[in-house]
Parts: sequence; structure tokens; C-alpha cells
Amino acid sequence: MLLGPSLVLSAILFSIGVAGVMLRRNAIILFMCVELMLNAVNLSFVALSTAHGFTGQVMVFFVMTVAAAEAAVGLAIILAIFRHTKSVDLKTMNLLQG
Amino acid sequence: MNPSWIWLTIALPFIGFLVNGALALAKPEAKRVVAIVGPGVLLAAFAVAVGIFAGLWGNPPDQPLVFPLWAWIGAGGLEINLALQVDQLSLVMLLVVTGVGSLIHIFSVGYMVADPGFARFFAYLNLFMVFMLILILGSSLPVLFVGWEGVGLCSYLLIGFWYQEKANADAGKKAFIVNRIGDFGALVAMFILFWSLGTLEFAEIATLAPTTLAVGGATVTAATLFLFLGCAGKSAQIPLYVWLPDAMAGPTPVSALIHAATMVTAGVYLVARTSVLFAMAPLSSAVVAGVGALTAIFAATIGLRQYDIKKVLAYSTVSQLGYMFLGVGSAAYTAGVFHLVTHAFFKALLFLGSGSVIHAMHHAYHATHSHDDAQDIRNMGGLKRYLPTTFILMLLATLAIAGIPPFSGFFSKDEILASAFGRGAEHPIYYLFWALGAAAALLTAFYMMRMMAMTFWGENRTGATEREHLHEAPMVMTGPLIVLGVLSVIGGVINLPAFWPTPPHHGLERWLEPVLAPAARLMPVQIPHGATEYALIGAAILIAVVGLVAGYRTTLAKPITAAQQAPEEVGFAKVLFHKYYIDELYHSLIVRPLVGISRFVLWRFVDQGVIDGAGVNGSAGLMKSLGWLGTRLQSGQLGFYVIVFLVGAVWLLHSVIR
Amino acid sequence: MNPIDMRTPLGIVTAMLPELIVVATSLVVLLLNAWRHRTAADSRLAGQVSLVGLVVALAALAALWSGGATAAGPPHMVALDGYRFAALGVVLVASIGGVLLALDYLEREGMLAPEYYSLLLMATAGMMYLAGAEDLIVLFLGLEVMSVPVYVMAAFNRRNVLSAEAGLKYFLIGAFASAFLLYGIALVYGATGSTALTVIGSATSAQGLPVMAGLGLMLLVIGLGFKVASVPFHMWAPDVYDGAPTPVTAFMATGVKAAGFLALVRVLMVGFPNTIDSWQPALGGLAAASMIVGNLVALTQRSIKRMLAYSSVAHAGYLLAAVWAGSRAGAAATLMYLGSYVLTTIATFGILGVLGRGGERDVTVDSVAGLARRRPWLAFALAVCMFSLLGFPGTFGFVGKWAILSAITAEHHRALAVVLVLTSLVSAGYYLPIVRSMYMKDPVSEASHAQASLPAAARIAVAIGVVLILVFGVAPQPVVTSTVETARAFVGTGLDRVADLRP
Amino acid sequence: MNELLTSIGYNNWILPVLLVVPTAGALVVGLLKAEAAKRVALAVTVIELVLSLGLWVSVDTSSGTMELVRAYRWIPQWGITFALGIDGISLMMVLLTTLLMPLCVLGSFNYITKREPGYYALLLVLTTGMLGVFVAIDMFLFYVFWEVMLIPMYFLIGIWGGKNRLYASLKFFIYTMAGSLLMLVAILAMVRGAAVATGTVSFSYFHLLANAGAPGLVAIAPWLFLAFFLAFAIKVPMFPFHTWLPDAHVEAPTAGSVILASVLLKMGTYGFLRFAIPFFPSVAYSELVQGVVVSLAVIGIVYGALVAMVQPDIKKLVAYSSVSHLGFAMLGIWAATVQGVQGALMVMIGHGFSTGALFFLIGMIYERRHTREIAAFGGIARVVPIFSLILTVVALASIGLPGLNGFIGEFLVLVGSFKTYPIATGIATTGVIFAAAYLLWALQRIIFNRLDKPENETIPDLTVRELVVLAPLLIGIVWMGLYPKPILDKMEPAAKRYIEMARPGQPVEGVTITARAEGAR
Repeated sequence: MLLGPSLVLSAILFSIGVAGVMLRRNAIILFMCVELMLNAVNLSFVALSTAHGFTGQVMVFFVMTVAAAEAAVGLAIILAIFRHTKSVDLKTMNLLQG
Repeated sequence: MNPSWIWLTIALPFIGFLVNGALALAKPEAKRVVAIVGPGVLLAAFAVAVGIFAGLWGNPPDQPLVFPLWAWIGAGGLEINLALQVDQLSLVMLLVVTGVGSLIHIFSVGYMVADPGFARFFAYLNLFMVFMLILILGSSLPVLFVGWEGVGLCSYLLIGFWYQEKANADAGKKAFIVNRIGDFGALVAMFILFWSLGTLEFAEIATLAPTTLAVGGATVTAATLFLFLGCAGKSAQIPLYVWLPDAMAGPTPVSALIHAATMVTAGVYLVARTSVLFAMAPLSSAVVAGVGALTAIFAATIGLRQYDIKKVLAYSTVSQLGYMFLGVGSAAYTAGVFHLVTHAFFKALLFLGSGSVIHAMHHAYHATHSHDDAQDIRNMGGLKRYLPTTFILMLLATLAIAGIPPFSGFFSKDEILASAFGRGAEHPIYYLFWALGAAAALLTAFYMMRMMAMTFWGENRTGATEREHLHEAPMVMTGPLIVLGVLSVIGGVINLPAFWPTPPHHGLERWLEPVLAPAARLMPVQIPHGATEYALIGAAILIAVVGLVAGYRTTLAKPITAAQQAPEEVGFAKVLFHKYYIDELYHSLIVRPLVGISRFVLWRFVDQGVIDGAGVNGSAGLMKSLGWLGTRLQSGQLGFYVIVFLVGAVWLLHSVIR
Repeated sequence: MNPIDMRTPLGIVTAMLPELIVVATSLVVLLLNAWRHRTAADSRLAGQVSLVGLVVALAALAALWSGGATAAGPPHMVALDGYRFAALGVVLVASIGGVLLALDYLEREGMLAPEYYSLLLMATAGMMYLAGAEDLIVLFLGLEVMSVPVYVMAAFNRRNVLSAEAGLKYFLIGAFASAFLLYGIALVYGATGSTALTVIGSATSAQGLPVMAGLGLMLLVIGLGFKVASVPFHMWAPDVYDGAPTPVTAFMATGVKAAGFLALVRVLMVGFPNTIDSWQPALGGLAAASMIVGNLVALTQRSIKRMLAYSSVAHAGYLLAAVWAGSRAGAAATLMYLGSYVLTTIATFGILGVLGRGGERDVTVDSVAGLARRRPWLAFALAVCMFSLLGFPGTFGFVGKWAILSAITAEHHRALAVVLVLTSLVSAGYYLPIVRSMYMKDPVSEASHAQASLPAAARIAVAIGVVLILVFGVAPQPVVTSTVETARAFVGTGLDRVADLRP
Repeated sequence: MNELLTSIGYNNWILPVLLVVPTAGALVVGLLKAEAAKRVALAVTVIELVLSLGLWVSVDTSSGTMELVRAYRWIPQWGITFALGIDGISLMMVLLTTLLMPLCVLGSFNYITKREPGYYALLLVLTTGMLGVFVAIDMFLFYVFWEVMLIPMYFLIGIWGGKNRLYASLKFFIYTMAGSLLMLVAILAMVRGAAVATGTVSFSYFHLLANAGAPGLVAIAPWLFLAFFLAFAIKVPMFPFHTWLPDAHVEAPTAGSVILASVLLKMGTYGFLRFAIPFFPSVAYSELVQGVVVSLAVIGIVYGALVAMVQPDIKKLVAYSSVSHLGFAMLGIWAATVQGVQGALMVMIGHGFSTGALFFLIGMIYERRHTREIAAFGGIARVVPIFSLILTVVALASIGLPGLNGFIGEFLVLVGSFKTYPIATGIATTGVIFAAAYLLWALQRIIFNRLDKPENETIPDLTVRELVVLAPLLIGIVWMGLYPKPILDKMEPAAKRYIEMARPGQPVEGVTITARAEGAR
């Protein structure tokens, strides 16, 4: 069984995603890192469902749908702000602070 | 008259106070009414007092008669009735206070009639009598304390009677506060007595103290010493005498009534009242006698170099009060009270006499719009031509205070000195006290004669034009003077010593015997007999005569210059003239530091700086600055937010891995 | 009412009636928008329709609750107990408030897009799932169904760059956080073999808490902690609250926070009742941090809107303290405080909405000076809200705080209680100045506050809010009863401790 | 009289009615026009006074325990009832409050010139709050009243106050709240401990009193006491928690200062008597606490007097003098002798009268000259004799002149404390000297000395209305000075009961009886 290794892998992927979110400044990239995190979790779900039955797999489908929805909304919002600032660099987005 | 009418003696002046007070507020110009009511109520009270005295004359009570008015304070074991106590001692005081009081009230009608505050003056004066009588008649320490503080209040109001002058208001305030220092002692004494005896009633103290407390023990000594602190404040003894000379800022009748005849003797009265306790505490008695003797000589020296006629008399009062304490401190309570009585006579006379002198001088200066000091004896001289009656009477009083037989002062002062000398056999220190007393007697005779000489003899220095306006006071003022003159001369009769050819002997002593017996049992009076006694008497007379003659001679030896041209004092005379700089000392050592510390250390530093600044506003500021820090972290940078997020996440995850 | 069998379609429909109504309304509104989306009247119509829908849902909820509906049969994915009903009630009230506040605001600010309401309703549906979820899958779905529309609502004012920035920030970090939550679900699932809270509960009760489950639990706490804006996962909140349109801010501060807390309570007390020691320290820490940071930073804010954002962080701290108690008393206190907080916040933002223009970011303490002279009732209402947020006796806020405090002190761990009262004291430092400015200072100019008057809809919301704050402040009896009752109906043996205030 | 009262069931309804009437009145007053508001407010407070007077006869204080105890259903789940009761001590406090309120209303007629309805409404709300604190015997209820009182006071100072009113009001609010919030935690902890011990959750005063020694609580008793102590010490105010008082006093409008000084401060001492000490006697009388409290009290007495001496502002002077006076009260309370406690109570009442009158007088002269600087006056006794007379009498009362009320309290406190703390009492007694110093000095600079400022030449003397305001206080000052016995008798059982709770096993009467017996032998 590959339960252990695949969990480790998913943890690594998750951490990569986290690192990306932490380090990158481009909204699009950031969003992609989040997607990576989600899919890393999906991996563990799938892996775990081998042990605990299909609930995990069901979960994966939900997650994918949700990710899709988020993608749609997220990109829309990024577009919206792009119209204002002509940039998707988060460094410039600190009008709200203090 | 039945003693149960005693409350009337207080009620009458109180009515007078109400009437005059109302008039003072509503209708100050109604001086005629005031002139009748003011002295009237006092005379009535005196009549009542005489009636009661007559009633008890035949059958003096062996136990004090207590007349409770109503229950005043009640808390736990402390039950205080507002009760009046009639016994031999309080009767003597009653007669003196109401009698002399009435005379002075009458005198005041003439003296104050020109003053716009006439009604207010008599309101205060009546109120003073109310409290003075409560003081005398109170059957327990707290009730006495009511009068004790009340007379202080009235003295405050009367000293500052002409409050438009800051100096007068200051003097009044000084008197009250210095007295308060004494009251502190009185209060503590009451606490000690209550918790050791369980009562503050004089009668019960007298019976309980000997059985409950140890003679010479710490309790009774502490109690009496604190009590004496109170007496020292009220009766102007070292170190609390400083207020009395300033008190002369008040109208002269006030000085006569309050600061000579009645209030200032309250301390002596209190010691006599609690004689049992003092008799049980030899140390305290010695302290009392010592302070008394010291004050007597100290004040007398200052009296040598005063030019304000009232200041001279003020210091002489301080000094005479010292005598009284020397007496009671020597267990000669009768002698103390005796001197209290005679002193009331001649000192009141002297003050009122000085009053009529000032009255005349003031009129003279007023008529000529001169601004010279009407009280400075350097501006007087040769007044006997203009004020013959006053002169004669004041001369009698001077002889009395100097101790020339057969004037009243001779007997009382001699008895005090004799008993002080007598106690010397037991405690040699008393010989020293006696010596001080004797020396003070010499000085007394000297400065009194100096004052008389500068005022009445020699050539007049008032000024040519002013001289025309000098004239004797009206009858309403001289009348009381004459009565007091008679009393000063024959006052000694109430307690003639054994050696005196004619009876009645020891009248006062036998009269007071029931009150003072308990004390006498513990600490008997020791009057030397035989040769010693006569030697002492001889010495006393000699001292008096020398003093008088020397005073007359030295004063009139060289011409005196009027106040304006008077040269600056030099050497020790200057120190005396400035009263040993005691006031300055107190002011710079106590008053100014206290105010300074309060303002700059306590208020500005501790209160506003530390507590409010650092503590209250400081913590508020700290909160704000911490908050400001938070806003800085809120940079708006998503990256940083993520980092904070992760830090939190790591911490949480760590918290479950153990 | 008989127990509802959640296996039959009818049973499910009955049990989920309120949610279904809300979803349906949302779809109806969406459909409506297809034809009517041009004029102010259109968006107003959409608003009214959704209002009706929400009220109907509330009625259905009332019917269920008063019927005392209970579940029959094996574990199911959505809870069917008083606590869920109470939770739904809170959420619905919040979103009704959101609608009432929005009705005239959107028109005024020229955001004529009726979609707003369908988004709001959808988010509400999500909140209801989240608050009632008894299975982690439903929890996740509810969370997302709630979040995604709210991202959009935050960025709803397209003409306003701030609104857009708020939306983006919220979206990015929100997605990031939900990934954590999801990972938490995965780990818990892995550790216990189930996503049903009851099962997890019995499993953890039996075998204690394996590290994997512990990590999962913490990740769940992080995910929800983000939604409720608790320190240190709060950094987004001030910015987003600040940038979003005021009614949206109100909706986020009330609805989202409430749903998050209700879910948190259920997860912890149904899923991990007996391993309380594993999560109490964490929650205590979060609570203390939130109270301290929120209150201190709020102290220095000039803009009232931003100040309220930080104060909402502080209130998250108070609520976390209640959850920390981990007792029925704590659960009851959470409900009660949410009730008071939701009412007060709705009313406050409603008033704030009319005090300024263009997002109300420029409304400061000084700009309300002398409001009491010009608009006495408005000032009175705001003052009541401030005292309620401060937790002052006589207001609902005090009753809530009292409940929290007694829940904490019941745990023989009073440090948190002391922190709570001291930080509340600090909060007086920024709530009172508003009252002071309104009552004790004079208006800046003749013109000031001329336009500060509540439109009808918002007025209803504020009026109801203020009245309830005062009524429940003086006579909290009914609220106390219902919250205590619902909390008692909670499953989970771990809650039966002396800690529960039961007369 | 008593029959009449029982026939109308007075004892059954009086306490709740006393609480309801003012608030109801406030609702009415708030909606009226200025002139009407004044009159109605006055009417309400007078009715309140009349209603409360019946308590003097109807309450049987001989038992020393709570009378007229009524508990109304409120929040049963939390064991909270709307419970009211009254004993000799609270009786006096209630009467003091109800007596002062009409005077405060009447005294404000000219002083308050803006937003009158709100002002009088707040005064009435404040009345409810104050009365509630004194009659509440449910800790929740007590706490609610204790806090609710802050709001009207906050507005009174903040809206109708002086120049620096904003700072003063906020300081007052937060200062007082700081103390009470910790007390809130302590109360809850006590309820919890009692519940663990007995199984019943109840905020009832008696319940907590009975179970304050529960095992769960003994351990944390010092902390609980500390919380109560802070709340009350700030209110008293004890040094060093007093700095809110001068600001609040100076900025508050006359009526506000009067209420602050006469009633609010007493709540602190009342709290010690009623709650803090009876709950935790062993802590309150541990060596440490005794030392700290007594020294703080003595410091307060002397410090307050000295700082008062150098104040340029009359109101500040009086404020610091309050610190000094309340120091006496604290000393007496801790002395736990009948004299001490009775004295403390007399100080509380007496201070209410004399300081209240002082603030009224200051307000009256302020209305005429619009300044409180002592330096701005001098010699006005000639222009305003009646004012000066009354001011002098009141000042003397506050100095503690025998025959006026101030003396009774101070004397009893000092007598009582001397047994327990001789040294401290000795130092405290010096307070009588300083009191004379600062008050007489101020008196001299205000009404005596030369009248050198022309603007003082034309001050009008007191009007009839003002005399009506002052008369009751003056009567009280003299009456309590000459015949305090009835008041003392009313309070004595309660005082003794307090001592039994504070010092279990100590002979209440003190040493006096034994000494008498010895003497008789």
C-alpha cells in the first residue's frame, strides 16, 4: 500500500503551495498556488479513501467543483482590480492599511 | 434657688446671641436694643448664678450635682449625656465668668457703640458666654470639649472681628489652629481615658481612676500629659503661647474677657477638674509646674521690651497663667484657682483700663486725623492728668499683680510660690521652679510699673493739638472699672492665709475641699510653716517693691521719645522686642515647609506627577502606543498577512504535538 | 412533532426547509434579474423579494423549532436540534439585516445590480449549511457556498478600487485558509475514518486524540478562526471591512462571523468533546490574542468604520473565550453573545451607513460631533449600540458578556476572564468617545448631519435592533431560557460537567 | 403612624416603588419642555422623599439584619432574582439620597441653562441607580445598579460640566469601571464556588455570605477580596485611587458634585461594610491587609488635608477634603469597634450633609461670579453676610466643631479606632489640625480680608430659593451635632452585626463594661 508515501507527498505539495503563497506577489500565481494546495489535499483524500472507504473520493469531487467555482470568481475579481490598477501585483495593493 | 435651674445660665446668653445675631443680619442699626439685650442677659445669668450659689452656701454638696439635659452620643459602651454639673469648683468659675463677663459686657456698650458691627459684636460675645458656661458646667470631657472648642471659635471670630484687616483675620486663624494643636492632645487624652476607665464623666473618673489605674503608671501619665497639651494650647503655655499676643488684634473688651479673665484660664480649670489624674501622675505634675514656671519667666522677659500697651498686658497674662500652672502643678489646686480668680479681677481691670486709655488716645488722634499708633505707650505719658479715674484704678491693679499686700494678687501668688517651695522638699526640682517664679515676680512688678510710668507719668507725648481731645471715658465704661478695682483690692479675702490676722481663713480652700479631696489624698499640698513661711513672704514683698521702684526709676530716668522718632532697639533688647523671634522661627520651621511640601511634593509631584501622570494617563498612553504599533503591522501587504497567518498556524499545530 | 426520519426525501425536505427556501429565493431572484436589472426599482424589487424569502424561511424555522423537531435513525449530515435552529435564526436575522441595510444604500451609491441579493441569499444558504453541518463535508461545502458569494459582495462596488482590493485580498487569503480547513478535514477523516462529527466524537472519546486528528483539528480551527477573524488570522478583516460597501461589511461582520462560530462550537463540542484539553489551550490563546490586539488597535483608529472592524476582532476574542469554556454554558453564551452582537452590529452599521458617503471611510469620531443636537434619536440609537458593544449593564451586550464571563469563571481558570474585563475596559476608550462626541460636543457647522437620516428600511432594522438590545438588556429572561435549553440539547457526554449553570 | 403604614401595606411595596418612581419620572421629564421639566422633576423627587420617610418608622432595625426582604423572579436559570432589602445602615443611606435629590433639583434651577429636560431626567435615573445600590441584596442586581449609575453621572459631567469636562467625565467613567469590572469577575467566581459547594447557583447576598467560606473559595479569597477592594477603594476614594475625584468634582455641575460627594463616595464605604469585609473577614483582618488599609486610610486623612490646603480652586479643595474625611470612615470601618463603625457611618452621613452644603454654596457663588478661584474673592462677608454666615457654619461642621455633625463622626471613629490601632489613630487625629488649617485659610481668603476686588462689591446675597435648598442641610448639620442619638440607635444593631461578621468571637461592646465593674468594687 502507498498510503504513507502518498500522504507525505500530499503534505509536500501542500507545503509548496503554502510557500508559493507566502513568497510570490502576483495575484494569478498566488491563486495557482492555492489551487495546488487544494489538489494536494485531494491527493490525501484519495489516498485515505483506500483505507476508509469512498467518502474521501466523494470529497474530492466536491473539492474540484469548489475549486472551479473559486477560480471563476477569483479571476473575475482579479480582472476587476486590473481594470483599476492595470496590474495584478499585490505589492501595489495596499491602499487599505493601518 | 434650686441648682436644677443651672441650664438657665446657658439659655439666657443663648437667647441674647439669637436676638443680637438676628439684629446683626437684619437691622444692625438697632444699637439701643443690642445695648440692653447684650449685657442684660449676662446680668440675668449672673443673678441666676448668685441665686444658685446662695442656695448651696449653707449646705454645700459633697457629691457633684449632675443635671442631664438629653442623651447626646451613644455607641457601644460610650454613653455621653449632655449634662451639666454643679459643684463647688464649677460654681466658683460660674460666678467669676458671669460676674466679670457682665462687667465687661457693660463696658463694651461704651467702648464699641461707635462700631458698625455693634450687634455682631454682642452676638459673638453672648455666644462666647454660652460656650464658656458649657465648658465650666459640662459634666464630662466631651461636653466640656464642646465648650472648649466653642470658646475657641468665638475667640477666632472676635479676634478677627475687624476682618477687613488681613492681620486681624490672620491672628484669629492662628489662634484657632494653635488651639487645635492643643485639642489634638485633649482628644487623645480622652481616648486613653475612655479605653482605660470606660467613662469620660468627671465624677466617674474621680472615683474609678484611683481604683483602676496605677499611680504614676504609664496610662495615667500619658493621659495627663496629653491633657496638659490641650491646656497649654488653650492657656497659652510654652510652646503654644504664640497665639495669645496676636489675639490682641481683637477689640480690647475681648482681650479682657476672653484673653485674660475667662477662656485662657480654662486650661487651669481643666487641670483642677481632673486633679485626681494629675495627682496620680507626679511626672505630669512636675511637667505642668515646670512649663508653668518657664512660661512665667519667659513671657515676663518679653514683657520688658514691649511698647504696645496691650502686648505688655498680653505677655503679662501669659506669664500669670504660668503661675497658675505652677500652682496646680505643685498640687496646690486651690492656689491655682485662687490666682485664677484674682487674676480675672485685676487683669480684666488692666485691660479695660488700657481700653479706656486707647479709647481716649483714639479719639484724640481721630479728631486730628493723625495716624499715630493709639496703643503705643511711647505716644502717651502723663495721662494721669487727663484720665484720673483710669489711672487710679490701673495703679491698684498694678499693685495687685505685683503682689503688694493686702491687694488680692499678693495672697494668690504668695500661696502658689509657697506651695511650689513646699514641694521642693519632696522633689528638689521644685526649688528651681520656685526660683523661676520668684524671678518672674520681680520682672512682673518691673514691666508693669514701666508700662504705668510710660503711660501715666512723665510729660505727655501725644502731641500738642491731640492733647486737647484727651478725656476720661464715660460712666458706662468707668463704672465696671471701679467695681473691678474694688474686687482687685479685696479679692484676696476669699482665701486668706493662716498667718493673716483677720478671718475668714482658707475660705476658698474649705469651699473647694469636697472637689479636691481625692487629689489631696494622693498628693497633699505642702505649705511650709513657721520661719520658712515668713521668710518666703518677706522675700515676695521685697521682690515686688524692688521691682516696682526699679521699674518707675529706670523708665523715667531718661526722657522717652515718641514712637516715630524712637531709635531702633539694639542688643538683647532687640531680641526681647522681637519676642525671641519665636514667631519667625515657627513660621520658617513649620508653616512654610509644610505648605511648600504640600504644594510641590504632595500635590504637584505625587498627585499630578506620579499617580495621575505616570499611573493613570501613563497607562492610557501605553495602551495607545501599543495600539499604534498594531496599526503599523497592518501594512496592507497581503504577503505579510500570510506570514502572520502561518506563524499562528505553526503555533497552533505545535500546541497539539506533545 | 414526531421525530423526522432523515432517510426519506420528505424528512430531508422538512428538516432542511429553511435552507431550501433561501436557496429557492436566491434562484428566483437570479431568474428575476435576467429580465429586470436596469433601474433602481428593479434592484429594489429583487431586495423585497429576497426579504420575503428570508422572512418565510424564518417562519419555517420557527415552525420547526417550536415543533421541537428531532432526528430519527442513524447519524446524518445536518444536525436537527435546537442549537441548529437557534443558529439558523441568528444567521437569518443577520442576512435580513444585510438586506434592509442594502435596500437604499445600493441605490444611493449607484450600485444598481440586483444580483447583490441573489449573492446574499446564496451566502446565507451557505451560512445555514455551515452552522447546521454535522458532517465535515457539509461543513466544507457550506463554508464555500458562503465564502464565494461574499468574495464577490466585498468587491461589489466595481467603480471603487478599494472595494476591488478588499475583494481580492479577501478572496486570495480566504481560499488559502479554506485549503487549510480542507486539509484539516482530510487529516481528521484519516485519523477517525469518518467525516461525521458524531462518529468522530465517539471515536475520539474512545481512543483519545491521535496526533493526526489533533493536527486536523487544529487545521479546522485555523480555517474557521480565519472566517471569524480571530488573531492572528484576522489581518484581512480590517482592510476588507474597510474597503467593502458598508452593508456588506455589516453582513460579513455578523453573518459570516456567526456562522463560523456556530460551526466551530459544533465541531469542537460534538466532534471533540472529551479531548477538550487538546484544544482549550489553543482557543484560549486565540481568544486572549484577539481581545488584546483587537481592542488595543481599535483604540488608535480615527475612522469609525475601521474602528468597528478592529472591535469585531475583539468581539471574536470574547466569543472564542466562550467557546474555550467547552461547556454547555459556553455554547449557550456563544449563542447569546452572537445574538446581541448581531443585533448591535447591524444597527451600528445601519447608522454608520447614513452618516457618510462613498463607503463611509471618512466618518470619524469628530464628524459625529453634536449629532445629538440635530438627530437625537439617531444619536440615542448609536449610543445604545456603543454601550451594548461595551457590554454595559442595561443592554443586551452586557447580558451576553455576563454569560461568557460566568461560563469562563465556571472553568476555574480566571485569567481569561480577567483579560476579558480588562480589555473591555480598554474598549471603553474608543466606544465612549463616540458617545461623547455626539452628546458633549457641538456640531461642526450648521450644515453638518443635514443628510444623516435613516431611510425606511434601514430605520426598521435599526429600530428593531435597538429596541431588542434594551429589552433583552433589562429582561433577558426569554433569551437566557432559550439559549440554555438549546445548549442542553447538545449531544456529547464531555459536556456534563458542574460547569453548566443549571439551577 | 406605623399602623397607618401597615394598613396600606407600605412594607410590601415601598422598596420597588422607590426604585420605579424616579425612572418613570425620568421618562416623563425627558419629553417635557424645560420649565415643565424642572417642576415635574422637583415634584417627583419630593414624592420620592415623602415615600421614603415612612421607612424611618416602618423599618424595624433592632434586629440588625435585612428587613423588608422581597425577591422577585428575574433570571432563574442563572439564579438571579430582583431581591431588595434594607437594614439600619442602608436605611440611612436611602434617606440621605432621597433627601438630597429634591435639593439637587431645586439647586439646579438657575445653574442649568441648556438641555434641561435631559438634565433632570438623568438626575432621576441617577436616583434609581443610587437607591438600587443601597437596597439590592442580589449581587447581580447590585452590580447592575453600581454600573448603571455611571452613565447619568457621565453625561451630567460631560454635558453640563466645566471647561475640562470631557477629560474629567471619561476619567471618571473608566476609573470607576476599572474597579468594578474586576469585582464582576470576583462575584462570578464566588457564585461558582458557592454552587460547587452547595449545588445551587444563586447570586443572593445571603447565599454568598453563607458560603463565602466554601473550600473552593478559601484558596482564592485574597484575590476575590482584592477585586472587591479595588472597586470600593476607587469609589471611596482611598489614596492612591483618588485622582478621579478632584477632576470629576471640579468639572461637574453643582448638583453633580453634591451627589458625587454626598452619595456616590459613600457607596465605596458601604460596599466595604456590606460586602467586601463580611465576605472575607479572614482576609480583611489579616495582618497585611489591616496594615495596608489602615495606613492608606491614615495617609488619605493627612495627605488629603495637606493637598487640600494648597488648592487654588475651592471645589478642588473640597474634593481633597473628601479624601481626608472618607479616610476617617475607612479607619472606623476597619477598627471594627461599635464606636468606630458607628463613627464611620456618622462620618458618611455627616460628610453627605456638610460637603453637600459646601458644594451648593460654591455653586451659588459661582453662579454670581463665574469663578471658583479662591484668589478671586476676599472680604465678601460685608457684601453677602448671610452667605458668609452659612459658609462659616458649614465649614466649621466640616472641620469637626463639637455641636455640629462633623465632630460626632470623627470623634466616634477616633475613639473606636484608638483601641484597635492606637498609633494610626494618633496620626489620624492630627487631621483635625490640618482640617482647621485648610478650611479656615480658605474661609479667610474668601469672606474675610480686605474687599479689594470691585467686581465683588455688587454680589447679591442668597435668594429665598437658595435658602430653601440650604435650610434642610443646615438643620441636619445642627441636629446631628446636638442630638445624633436617634440616628446612632437606628444603626447600632446593624453596626454590631457587621462587627460580628467582621471579627467573629470578638466582644462587641469592648472593654468598657469590665472597667465599670472594677470601678464599682
